[in-house]
Amino acid sequence: AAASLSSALSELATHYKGMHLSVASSSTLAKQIAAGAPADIYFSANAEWMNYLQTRQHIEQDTRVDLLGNALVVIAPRKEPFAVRWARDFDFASAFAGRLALGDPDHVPAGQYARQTLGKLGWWSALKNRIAPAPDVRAALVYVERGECAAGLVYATDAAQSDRVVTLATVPDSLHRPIVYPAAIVKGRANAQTRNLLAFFSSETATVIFRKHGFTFLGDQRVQR
Amino acid sequence: MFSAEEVQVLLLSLRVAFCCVLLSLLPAVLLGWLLARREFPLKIALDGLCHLPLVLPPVVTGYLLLLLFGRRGLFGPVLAVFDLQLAFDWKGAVLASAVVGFPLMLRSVRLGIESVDPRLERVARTLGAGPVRTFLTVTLRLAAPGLLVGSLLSFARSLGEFGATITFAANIAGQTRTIPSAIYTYLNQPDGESRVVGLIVISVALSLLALVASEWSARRLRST
Amino acid sequence: MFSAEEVQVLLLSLRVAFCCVLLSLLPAVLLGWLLARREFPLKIALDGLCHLPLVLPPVVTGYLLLLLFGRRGLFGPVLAVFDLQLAFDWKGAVLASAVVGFPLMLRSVRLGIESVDPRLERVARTLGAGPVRTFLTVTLRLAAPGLLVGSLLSFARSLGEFGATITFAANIAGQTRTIPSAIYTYLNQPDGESRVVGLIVISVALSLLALVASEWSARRLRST
Amino acid sequence: MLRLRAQRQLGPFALDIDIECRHAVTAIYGPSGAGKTSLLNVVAGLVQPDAGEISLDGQTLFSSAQHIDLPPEHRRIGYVFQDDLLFPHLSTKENLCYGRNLLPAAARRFALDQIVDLLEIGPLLKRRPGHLSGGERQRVALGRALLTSPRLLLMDEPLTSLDQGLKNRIIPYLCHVRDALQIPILYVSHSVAEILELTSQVVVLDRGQVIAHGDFFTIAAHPQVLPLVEEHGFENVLDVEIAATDAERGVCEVLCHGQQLKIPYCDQPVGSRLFIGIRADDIVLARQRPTGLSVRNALQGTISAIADVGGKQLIYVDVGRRLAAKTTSEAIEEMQLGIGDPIYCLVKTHSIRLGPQLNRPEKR
Amino acid sequence: MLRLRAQRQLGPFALDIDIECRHAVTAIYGPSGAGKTSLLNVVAGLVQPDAGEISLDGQTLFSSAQHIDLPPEHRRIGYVFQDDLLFPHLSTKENLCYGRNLLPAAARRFALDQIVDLLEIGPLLKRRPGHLSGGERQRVALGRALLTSPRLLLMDEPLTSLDQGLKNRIIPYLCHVRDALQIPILYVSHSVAEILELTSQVVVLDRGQVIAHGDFFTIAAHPQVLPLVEEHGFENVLDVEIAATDAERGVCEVLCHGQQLKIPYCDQPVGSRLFIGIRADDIVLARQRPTGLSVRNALQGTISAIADVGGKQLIYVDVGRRLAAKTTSEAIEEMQLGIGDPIYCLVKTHSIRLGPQLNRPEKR
Ligand SMILES: Nc1ncnc2c1ncn2[C@@H]1O[C@H](COP(=O)(O)OP(=O)(O)OP(=O)(O)O)[C@@H](O)[C@H]1O
Ligand SMILES: Nc1ncnc2c1ncn2[C@@H]1O[C@H](COP(=O)(O)OP(=O)(O)OP(=O)(O)O)[C@@H](O)[C@H]1O
Ligand SMILES: [Mg+2]
Ligand SMILES: [Mg+2]
Repeated sequence: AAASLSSALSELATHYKGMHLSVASSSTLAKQIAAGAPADIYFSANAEWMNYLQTRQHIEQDTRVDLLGNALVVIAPRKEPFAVRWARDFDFASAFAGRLALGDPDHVPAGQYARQTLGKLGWWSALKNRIAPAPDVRAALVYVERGECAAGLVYATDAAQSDRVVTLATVPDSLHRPIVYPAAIVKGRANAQTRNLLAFFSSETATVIFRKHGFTFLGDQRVQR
Repeated sequence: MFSAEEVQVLLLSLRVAFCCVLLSLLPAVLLGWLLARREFPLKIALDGLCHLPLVLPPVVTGYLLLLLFGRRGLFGPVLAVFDLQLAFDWKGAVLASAVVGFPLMLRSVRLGIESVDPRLERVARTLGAGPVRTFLTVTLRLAAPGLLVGSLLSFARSLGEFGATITFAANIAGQTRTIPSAIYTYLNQPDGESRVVGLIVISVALSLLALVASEWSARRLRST
Repeated sequence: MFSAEEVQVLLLSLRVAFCCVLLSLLPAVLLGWLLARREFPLKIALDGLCHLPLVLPPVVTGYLLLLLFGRRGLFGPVLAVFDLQLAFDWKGAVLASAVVGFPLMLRSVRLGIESVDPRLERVARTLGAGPVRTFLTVTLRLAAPGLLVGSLLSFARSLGEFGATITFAANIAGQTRTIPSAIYTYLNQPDGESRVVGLIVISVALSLLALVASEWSARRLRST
Repeated sequence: MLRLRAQRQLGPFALDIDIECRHAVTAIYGPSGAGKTSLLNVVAGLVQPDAGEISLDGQTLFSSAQHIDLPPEHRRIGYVFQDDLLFPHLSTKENLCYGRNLLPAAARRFALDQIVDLLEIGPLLKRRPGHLSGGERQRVALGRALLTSPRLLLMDEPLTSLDQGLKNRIIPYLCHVRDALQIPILYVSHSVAEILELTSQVVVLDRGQVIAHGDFFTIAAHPQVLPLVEEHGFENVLDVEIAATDAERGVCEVLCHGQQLKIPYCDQPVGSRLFIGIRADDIVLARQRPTGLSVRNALQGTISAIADVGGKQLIYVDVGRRLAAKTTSEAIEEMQLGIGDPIYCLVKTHSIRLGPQLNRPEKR
Repeated sequence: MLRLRAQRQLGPFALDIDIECRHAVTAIYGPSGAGKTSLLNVVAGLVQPDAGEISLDGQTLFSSAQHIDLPPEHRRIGYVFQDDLLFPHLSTKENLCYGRNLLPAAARRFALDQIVDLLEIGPLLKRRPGHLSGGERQRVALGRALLTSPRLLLMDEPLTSLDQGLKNRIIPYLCHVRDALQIPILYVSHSVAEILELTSQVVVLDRGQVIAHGDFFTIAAHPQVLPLVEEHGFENVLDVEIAATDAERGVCEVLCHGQQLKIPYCDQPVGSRLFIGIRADDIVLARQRPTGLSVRNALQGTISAIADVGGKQLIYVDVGRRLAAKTTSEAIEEMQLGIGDPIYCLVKTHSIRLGPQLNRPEKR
């Protein structure tokens, strides 16, 4: 499973015997699966890498499910909050000094959502040269925690983990593509056991835990492509 | 003091690091001697190949290992014959960290061998020792400080290796989760920071221990 | 042949790697000498400290650098006095890869210094050379193969360093995006693989070049 | 027997040797940089000749024609290097035993204790070379080579840093090695005294070439050998036969070209033949057989030549063999010496040096 | 003047020295492992004494009491090491110039060319030590130390691997260094011949202690010095005054306790005093002043003692100073020699060795 899911999933593991977690970035996991990793279920932090495996026929297509959702929030160091309004006329760039921490928009999904948001609001061009593109959301969070950056755009789940940042505002869903965490059974691994495990992720127990960690539960709406 | 999980991670890391040193020592000694004392065509190519894992980001090394030694990799069928599974196994973690640490080991060993006065090797020959015995009792023994440094570097690098390991051997709790992988995992957990600190303390302590051991051996080696 | 972006990445990487070697050489020489030739309390602690970046996963090193040299870091105020911004700057990339490569540099330099016959230093003293001159003209000169290897390792490590750099200096295209950061970026893009290959080829070529240069200098140094 | 024909270029220096050593000990002599060490290196197999052939007791060690090059460890040649080159990581004892331990017990011809005692290195056995003095290191290196029980010993100035006392104890042992153990030796030395205690067979090298080879006293006339001879003051050498020995008085009576001589005592049976050396300085010339003098020996002869050698007057007297006596020009004037004059050569017994034996089985 | 009082423990070995060297050259003599090199190391500042005091020409170099320890580079002491210890990374020329280049031009007392010529190392200037022979390396090391123009030279067996020819050329140069440049020398050597060409002042070490110190001929009776004296055959030493010189004939006439002697030529003014050495072997005893003999010198005296030394007969003759003459017991019987008998000691001019001068300003 993707690293950002690790805490929720390790908690789940205590409720489900025989579940082994392998934690890495979504891209690493996807490539491992492509190389024949003996994994049963791939739980990605974004749709792109799931698509990557899907087009290469490495997953059981019909088992793909967008299990979780997440939200993007604006954060600032705890003692330096500022106000944010989601409007084109708001001068976000002048609202804070220094850099804006976000996941590297070139490859980190959170960063891509952030860029979309900023673009839609027309803030991007003013901030383009002031971003601090972090290798992952965690790092972006740390930049803000440490005060290296006066503001950041990260997942709500990550922001909730830190008491050294304040969440200033949640980005409306309409400003970016939906944030989803798809899961699927790896090709050739579909059997009662794995289906059972995948089903468990939608169980009551799981939902509670996922929610506790800040995710939104998207239920079992299958995504067809 | 530590949770069972942390102890497991620690023991695995130790095992991986030890095996990593053991695995690289012999090839490093052979290649080190070859590069230090022999001239042959394509020497620079071999030399370059040995330095590759240093230049490539470890993640790339991991992918390359996956391409070579994965189940669907180039040598996958060969490994299958021996029923040897490397990828996603702790043995894979050994291989990954050995490969990544190999240039360090090799360079130190080579530096050690190069600093041995070749005249002493000739003396051993006139005393009746063949080339192999001479190599073992004179060259290697006098290059021992280099071997020691090489082993230490390789050991420490293995303790800290993450990119290639997580890519090639994955990060499966209890199976391939070494200290750095665990640190990575915990960094992604809200309550992980204290555990990260614990792990860092462990690995620093381990490497200090290794360092003390190596300094002690070096002192014994050098005592004249 | 290469895109403008790739050329930019390449030049930046080269600059970072060169500066990294330059930055670490002097401290490595001083510390190497201290560790090789002097006894002092807490020596082992200093030694251990120097090995830390090897043991710690580079990402952790990156975080630690942020703690120390970030704007709000321990030395942040000091850096501010000199108007020096390291985090999110190419200078930070230099610092990060220098720190990560430092143990390699230090160990090689130390190995080189340890292999110098101290009697030759005494000879220089009787010939009227003070300790500093002796160190420069005899010890360092005879340890030069070690320095060379250290520089090569540090250079190569810098070309391949990624975890600490990307954490400390981030991955700002045109400013702190070095070859490994670029590779990482492309690796994390589902369609990036072909661009990765090009970058790998570049860095392999670079390191081969560095290797050839170092072997050539080593040969000149050793020529007797 | 060592047969050596070898050419080898070392930078600007060309070694070009062609010798045969039939004798138990052959001394290699020559100025610094003449190629002595290079020669030994070639014999030991450490330096490969560009061309040539080396054989020892009939076994080919090297042959460029036949593409033979026996590696050093199979040549069974012991080598005492000019620099001691002890193993710095081994104790004295381990250094001594390095080669010895590689031998089957039956092939060991020296006892460790014996060598340790001879070289007086007992207290050093546990120390590493870094803690030894120069002479101590040299002795350990000597012992290390001996203990390999080689079939040929190469010794490159093995006694230079030793005091006279040690030399006096070690050289007889080398004679023992040579005679009793029948191990032939190639011996590089600048000290003629040392050389002559071991052998009279000398190879003189200069600029990589053999310029003289043979008995020290017969090649003495060679301009490069002369300075040595002069150094040692051995301008005259005679072969004599022992006629009677008197251990108590410490003298031997010998016959020298029909005339009687008394020489210092040597423990050889009557009838054995040996060389004796007399310095030109030590000969006193007399018109008549003298009386009331403490001189024991008076060889009768005739003056065959008078030469002025660098300000010194050399009088050559034929006493069955040519003897050179040194004197001042004043004495020549005063005594009115002329060619053809009958003359007595007075030599004190203790001025006569014993040289190597003639009847020793030197050929192998 | 060098004042040296030092104790130092080296493993099991204890160095404990207390000497004063007032002479231009002081030779350090002693068996292997006696502590000669350690002594030089202490003087050079390479080994710190555990306790003691060292001063040179009044300047304190080391004092444990005053906590002074001048670093080697400030002592201005040149050191020729026992192992050559050339810098392997420098060419011969660079090795030679290493110390010299650190001197201000005015302080340089040797010309590079001059040293290169003397040591015959011209063709080696561009080569690195790895490509030199043992003797070549030794010469370069010697040159390197000389070129630092030190105010004291320490030489640890500096000529061991050199041939006699080279030694004969280098030693006079060292005498020149000693006399003309007034650079004092501490000279370690096992060769008495070498020592005596430079000085008669000897410090004899054994097991780290000074067992004798002073004039070679006066300490000759010491049981540890005797073997040296014997080796050199210098049982007798006389101080004489030059009365006349004859370069053409190669002789000098000297006065020795009122009697005339002819000795080999030496280039000293009339009236200067020097030591001469005569070996007991070289003295012929005669009842009457002989005629018809080539012997130039007859010292008149009376027999003061007859001693049997290890089978050899020593006759002591008082000629104003006691001379020892060696002879056989047969000769004593035949000549009926007895104590108190008047006797002539015959010595050939060329058997007399010239020793050090007496009136040379040796004190500094
Ligand atoms: N570092 C050391 N540790 C222990 N013993 C030592 C050390 N250095 C020297 N010695 C001992 O001290 C003694 C004196 O050594 P030194 O080198 O002064 O002798 P030396 O008179 O120069 O002898 P040589 O003529 O053989 O060169 C030797 O017995 C040697 O073994
Ligand atoms: N590797 C080399 N390259 C160039 N010249 C060399 C090399 N080795 C030796 N020589 C030269 O060859 C000559 C002979 O050297 P060698 O060591 O045989 O002399 P040697 O007779 O042993 O002299 P010594 O009495 O000084 O030890 C010397 O002039 C030396 O400079
Ligand atoms: Mg030689
Ligand atoms: Mg010594």
